[in-house]
Amino acid sequence: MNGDGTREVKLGALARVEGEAALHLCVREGEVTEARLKIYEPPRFFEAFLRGRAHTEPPDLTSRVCGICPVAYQLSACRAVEDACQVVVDGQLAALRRLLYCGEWIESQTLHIHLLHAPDFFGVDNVIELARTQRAEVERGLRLKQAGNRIVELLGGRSIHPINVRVGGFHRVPTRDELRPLAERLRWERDAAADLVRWVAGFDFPEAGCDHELLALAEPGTYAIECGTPTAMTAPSAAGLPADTDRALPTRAFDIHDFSDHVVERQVPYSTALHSVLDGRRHLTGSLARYAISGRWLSPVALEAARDAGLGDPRQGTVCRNPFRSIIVRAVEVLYAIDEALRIIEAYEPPSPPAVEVPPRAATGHGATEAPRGLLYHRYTLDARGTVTDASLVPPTAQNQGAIEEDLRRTVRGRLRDGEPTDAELTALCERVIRNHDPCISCSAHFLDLRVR
Amino acid sequence: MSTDGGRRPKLAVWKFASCDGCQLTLLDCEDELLGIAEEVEISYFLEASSAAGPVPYDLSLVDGSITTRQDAERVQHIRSVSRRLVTIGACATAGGVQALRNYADVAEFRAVVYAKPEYIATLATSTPISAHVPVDLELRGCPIDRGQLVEVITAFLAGRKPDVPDHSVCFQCKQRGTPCVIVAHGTPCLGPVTHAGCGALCPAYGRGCYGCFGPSNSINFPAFIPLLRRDGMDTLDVVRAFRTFNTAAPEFDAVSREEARR
Amino acid sequence: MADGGAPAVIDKAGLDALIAVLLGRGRTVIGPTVRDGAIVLAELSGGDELPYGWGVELEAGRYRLRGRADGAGFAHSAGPQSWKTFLHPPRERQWTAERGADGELAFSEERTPPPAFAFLGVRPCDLRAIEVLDRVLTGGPHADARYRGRRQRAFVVAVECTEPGATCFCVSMGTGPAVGPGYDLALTEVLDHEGHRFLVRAGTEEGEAVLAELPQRPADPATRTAARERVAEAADRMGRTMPPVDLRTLMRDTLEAERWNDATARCLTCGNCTMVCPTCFCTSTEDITDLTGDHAERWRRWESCFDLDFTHLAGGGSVRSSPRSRYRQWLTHKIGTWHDQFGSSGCVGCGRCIVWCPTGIDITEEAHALNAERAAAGQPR
Amino acid sequence: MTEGFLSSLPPTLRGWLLGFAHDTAFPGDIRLFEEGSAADRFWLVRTGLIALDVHIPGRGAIVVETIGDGELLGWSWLFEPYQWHLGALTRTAVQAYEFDAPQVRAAMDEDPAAGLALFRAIGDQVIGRRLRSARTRLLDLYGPDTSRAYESGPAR
Amino acid sequence: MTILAPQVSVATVPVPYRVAGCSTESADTATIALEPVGSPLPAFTPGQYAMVYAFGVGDIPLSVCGIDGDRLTHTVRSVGATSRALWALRPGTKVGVRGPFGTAWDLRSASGRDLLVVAGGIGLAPLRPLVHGVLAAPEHYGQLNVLIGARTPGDLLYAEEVRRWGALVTVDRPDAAWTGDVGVVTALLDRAAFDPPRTTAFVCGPEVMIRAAARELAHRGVDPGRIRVSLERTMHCATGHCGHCQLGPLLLCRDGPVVTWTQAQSVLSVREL
Repeated sequence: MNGDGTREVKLGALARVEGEAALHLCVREGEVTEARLKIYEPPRFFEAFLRGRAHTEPPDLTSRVCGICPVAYQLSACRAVEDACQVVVDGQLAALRRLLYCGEWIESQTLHIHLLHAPDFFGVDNVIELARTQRAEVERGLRLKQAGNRIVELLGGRSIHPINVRVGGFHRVPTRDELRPLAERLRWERDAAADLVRWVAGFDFPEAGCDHELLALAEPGTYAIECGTPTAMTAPSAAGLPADTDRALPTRAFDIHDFSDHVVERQVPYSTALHSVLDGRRHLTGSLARYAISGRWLSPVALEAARDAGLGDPRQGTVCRNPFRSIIVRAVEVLYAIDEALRIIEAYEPPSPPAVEVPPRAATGHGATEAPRGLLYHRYTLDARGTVTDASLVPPTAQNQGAIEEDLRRTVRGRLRDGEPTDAELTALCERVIRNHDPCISCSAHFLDLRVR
Repeated sequence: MSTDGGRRPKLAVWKFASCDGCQLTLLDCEDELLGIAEEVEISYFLEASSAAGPVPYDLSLVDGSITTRQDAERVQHIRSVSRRLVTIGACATAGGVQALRNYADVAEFRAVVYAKPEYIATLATSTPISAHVPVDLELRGCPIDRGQLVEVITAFLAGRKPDVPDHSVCFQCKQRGTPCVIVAHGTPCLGPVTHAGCGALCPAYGRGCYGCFGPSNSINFPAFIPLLRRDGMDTLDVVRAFRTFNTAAPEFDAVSREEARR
Repeated sequence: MADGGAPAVIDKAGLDALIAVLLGRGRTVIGPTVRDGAIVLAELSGGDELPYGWGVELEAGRYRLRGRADGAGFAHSAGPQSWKTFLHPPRERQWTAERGADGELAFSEERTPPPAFAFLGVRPCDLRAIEVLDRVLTGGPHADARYRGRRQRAFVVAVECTEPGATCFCVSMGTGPAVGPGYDLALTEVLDHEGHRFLVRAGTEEGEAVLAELPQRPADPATRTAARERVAEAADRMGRTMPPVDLRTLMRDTLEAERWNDATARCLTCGNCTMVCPTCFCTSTEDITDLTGDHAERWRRWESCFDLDFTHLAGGGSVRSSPRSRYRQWLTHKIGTWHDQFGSSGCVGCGRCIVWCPTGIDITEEAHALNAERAAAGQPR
Repeated sequence: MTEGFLSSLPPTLRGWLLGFAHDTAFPGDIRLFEEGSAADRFWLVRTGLIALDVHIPGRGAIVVETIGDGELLGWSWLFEPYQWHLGALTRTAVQAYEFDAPQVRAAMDEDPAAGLALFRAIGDQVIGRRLRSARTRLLDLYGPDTSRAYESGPAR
Repeated sequence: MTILAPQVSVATVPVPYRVAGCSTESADTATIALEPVGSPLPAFTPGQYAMVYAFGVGDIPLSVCGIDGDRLTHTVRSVGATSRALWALRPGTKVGVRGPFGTAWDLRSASGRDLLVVAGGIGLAPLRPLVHGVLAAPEHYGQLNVLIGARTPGDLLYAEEVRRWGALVTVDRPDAAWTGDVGVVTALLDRAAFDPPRTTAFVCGPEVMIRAAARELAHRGVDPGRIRVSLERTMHCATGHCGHCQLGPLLLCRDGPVVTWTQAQSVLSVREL
């Protein structure tokens, strides 16, 4: 407590998030005057050095933005380059991409659930401690995570920075025989994932809501992952509803080519990450947004699990706005991704050739996919020989920063109303609030929309 | 590795500028993770734990390159509290993909990415850990190989020299039984000049190696570069091929500069 | 070698039956098949997996599959692997050790039973290569028990060479194209107006027994003649030769030759030549432990004399630190000091090292150049 | 050439010796002889630098001394079994007088006075001087213990 | 083709031995005595070596420096991970041993002849059992001369024993207490009493020292075929199958480590062979 009655909570380095960030919170007379998620991850200048590279290179290069969700980067890059070159990758090649992405979802979401988020619900520091009391659940989680990695490894060669993705498709596609053992394993893991949903549904969740617009891709008939149209759901306050309402609200969609007209990034002095806003308003991407926008397209087994877990039925217009419960939505997405992977494998016919030609073209292309932690947008401008002359990457965490800071303010304010917390309590609470959104700091630290000058 | 009084050795994992992938590799050791935690005390690993144990650490794994003045100071501290320091991955070992800044004016880079570049404090270069402190072992790869990471940890526990060969990808490619993509398909492949460790993945998927493990210990560029040209790469392609994740490795740096002068 | 009785003729269906019979006898059948743009050796489950209608175009540093109008199944030269892959695998566990709570050590030799292979399509040069490996790995004071186990159980179906590649020189090395001893069954593929068929001879009792189970007819004179002629023609179509001198002496005389510098300028020291060579046998050991440190294993894996660390001395550096010394070691060993160590040449003239060298270094060209340099320098030193 | 071995010889002896010489030149990085090989030639270096080395497996060639302008390269040719004790590698381009050792030895036998004079000159100017300097260097090398760098034992 | 077929492949799979004793020789060198836990390995002959395995670390070739029934002694200098682990062993620890491997000094062929033993540094270790053999039956041999070079007085192995042998010892670098010879080991040859044509020499030490000593001995008239030297290259398998220890025509794990100077001379004269 400072002399002027201002109380500061500074957390030097956030644990159990991917990347380097700190928290800075100022409280004065029961009011939160400042809540900053301070990202000090050193900048890596991807957009600058993408200039001058060949149009075939962004998938491999941008993969290195993030070791947690490399597939998201590779596939957003592919989509953007293919968009510029007016090439459509569809059929079994598109299905394989979705399968690969399912692998990353399973891996990344189970990583977050078990290794990063769940310890918060048990009041322990890490998964090793968690395993002392929840050994079977942790082992199940690691096995699920491994199953996700196996998908990425089979299709991509390795789980981190896969080598098999290329603009136009793949370098090599698997045979049906190669996929068969994977399917056998996934059938087991589907049951494990259903158990996972039940496990996390039993956690103790604080009451909370979030008054942000929710932004996710939408693709009619399916739970959008590797493609779709950006779609935003109105924030509750705009509809005169409380932040924790579970009602679906009106949505609006916009063309991916107009993405940078809607989502605008700005720089803040305390962070190497750029903040972005949607049509001038705070927004949130990720599991809660996807579940709100695409939930009704979940497979029956995932829908049933969601309902049993208390998330309600998205087909009836129920959404989840409690960020603490995002762990349940993630678990449902794991189950869905396994189910979806099985569906794709069962319908698989090896495409030939493994990639379509993508001749370069002087144009600007846009691409977005649903990274595990939210919408990831890429834009490239190519010259006639395919050289990249301009690049822009908008990762989910950059978009979510404003929402995270607002959640911090809201939660801390609420907590202060219930009495004076200790610094340790407050710190732990803030960390939980941040981890609710699985921020990926590495992703967020190197971007800017060039038009902001 | 003997430790005082038979206690469990203490492991620390540190991060500098990187994508997190190499430290994530430790969490990707699903089969071994809980076992590792039983044999070593994971004393410092921010990505996985909010608890930090007391110094010194028996083994420090360092992910990422040095790009800021604060990080240059931090790595000195890490060295001073670590009995063994092993760098993990191309960033920590060769500056990583962000070392592409070494070829450009960073002020310009900063201006391209950030609207208010004055907020961003960064060094003009991205440098490997070994440019700042002595390093006991450098584990290659973008990302590192899970098997090699487990080998380093188990070898450390047994007091054994880790089996991390420095030869080229070709050795592993042949052991894997993949027909050479250069010979059989005329596909440009950096395998003959690239450090093994990945298990020769790319050729097994029908693509040429793109050098993510950096240079091997025995390279003959004058004989090798003409193969790339024969198989369709022009000067710019050759420069780009060596300017990726290990661009600041001295051998790759030199050959890319030489090619760029052509 | 049993004289094998009378030769017989089988057709493609007979070959299918051969695979079925071998599988029926519990054998793992390995033979040529098309994969990854090359004719590789892989486990076969039926005759339809054989590379019928596929040939290869070979040059130094270049290998291309090409279709063959005649539908031949064995008219391709040596591929990217050899039978060494199966007899002397790239990685193998030798033993495991456990340390008990009392500190006692228990070592257990690797005792998993070796697979019973049937090798289908062993070319004469490769049959000689297997013989060379036999001498190296079982002929000295210490036999490699694992190798011997696999070798003794292997059933060998040789196929005489009727289509040498541009990189072949088995005639120079005295290893082909006609098959020598050591096979259970030997086939000669014949394609002419009388159809696609194989002349078959048995070399062992098991070979005879297997042959007896196949649909066949006695060998007719025309087929015998055609088979003989095709092999004889093959001998005349060798793409390359070795210099007609004592190669062992040549290597001894030219250890300091200038030519080594020339070859080394082109050598990537990638080790590909050693890995594809059917007789290169070098290995390294790996000692691995588990996380508890109480379980240890000894593995060995293929290694190559081109690896800088191959001659790493404890507490020092590598004996053969220069690429020149490593290339010289490989070649002088292969065709020179192999005689001193194992009583024969280590080279069988299959040409794999020429084809699969990315820069196309040609063992025969190097030997000719060394010979020329020695001749130019006058008498052997 | 004004300095060095030749200038230490009386003019007549100098002329006598140079009568057996022929000019030769080598580029840099050329091995002139190997340890253990026959010492059948020797040189008077006019310009350039030659390294005398010993080959140690695993450590490569260790240079023990260098021979430069005006110096005599090689004396093993004077004594049986006429074998080099060290190897010699040119470090720079070298110009030298080259001598055929058996021819010079025969001439020394035929003209004992000249032979003795040459022998004395080599004994004093070359062998003696190098022995003295080698002993001085030993003092440097084996002087007070220089602390060994900490062997941290990196795996590779 | 004759093939040895032991029940257990003692050439490939280690046999457990117990460290029965260990003594410090110098700062980085120790001598360990090993006794079989169960069945012993076949008998070793002086000059031969064993592959000694430190659990979980690896194995290295170590010449026997003492043979007493089934008990083997080895002197090990700590230069790498495995030698460091063996050097640091304490009594009671178990190790694995394979062997015996390689050629022996073949003392019998020197019967009735003068013997010259020339050792440099740790090269004395494999020669020690040879000297023991001679001292046990002096009547079979002529004059025995043992010449030893050590880096410093503190590096001299088996100092007590060496004094009893009456060996000539020289050091490169004396300390204040050293009153003996200073210089290289070949300088001691002048003071050794041996008749070159009647002499068999046994030489072991750093390769440079072997080359110098053998060349000098040959020059003095010792038959190169009667100069036996022990050579060193990387050995992994010890069974002639891994290829690492090749030295020209020699497969040193099998054809060595002890070879005659006739064999060694030409291969040692080629750099990086």
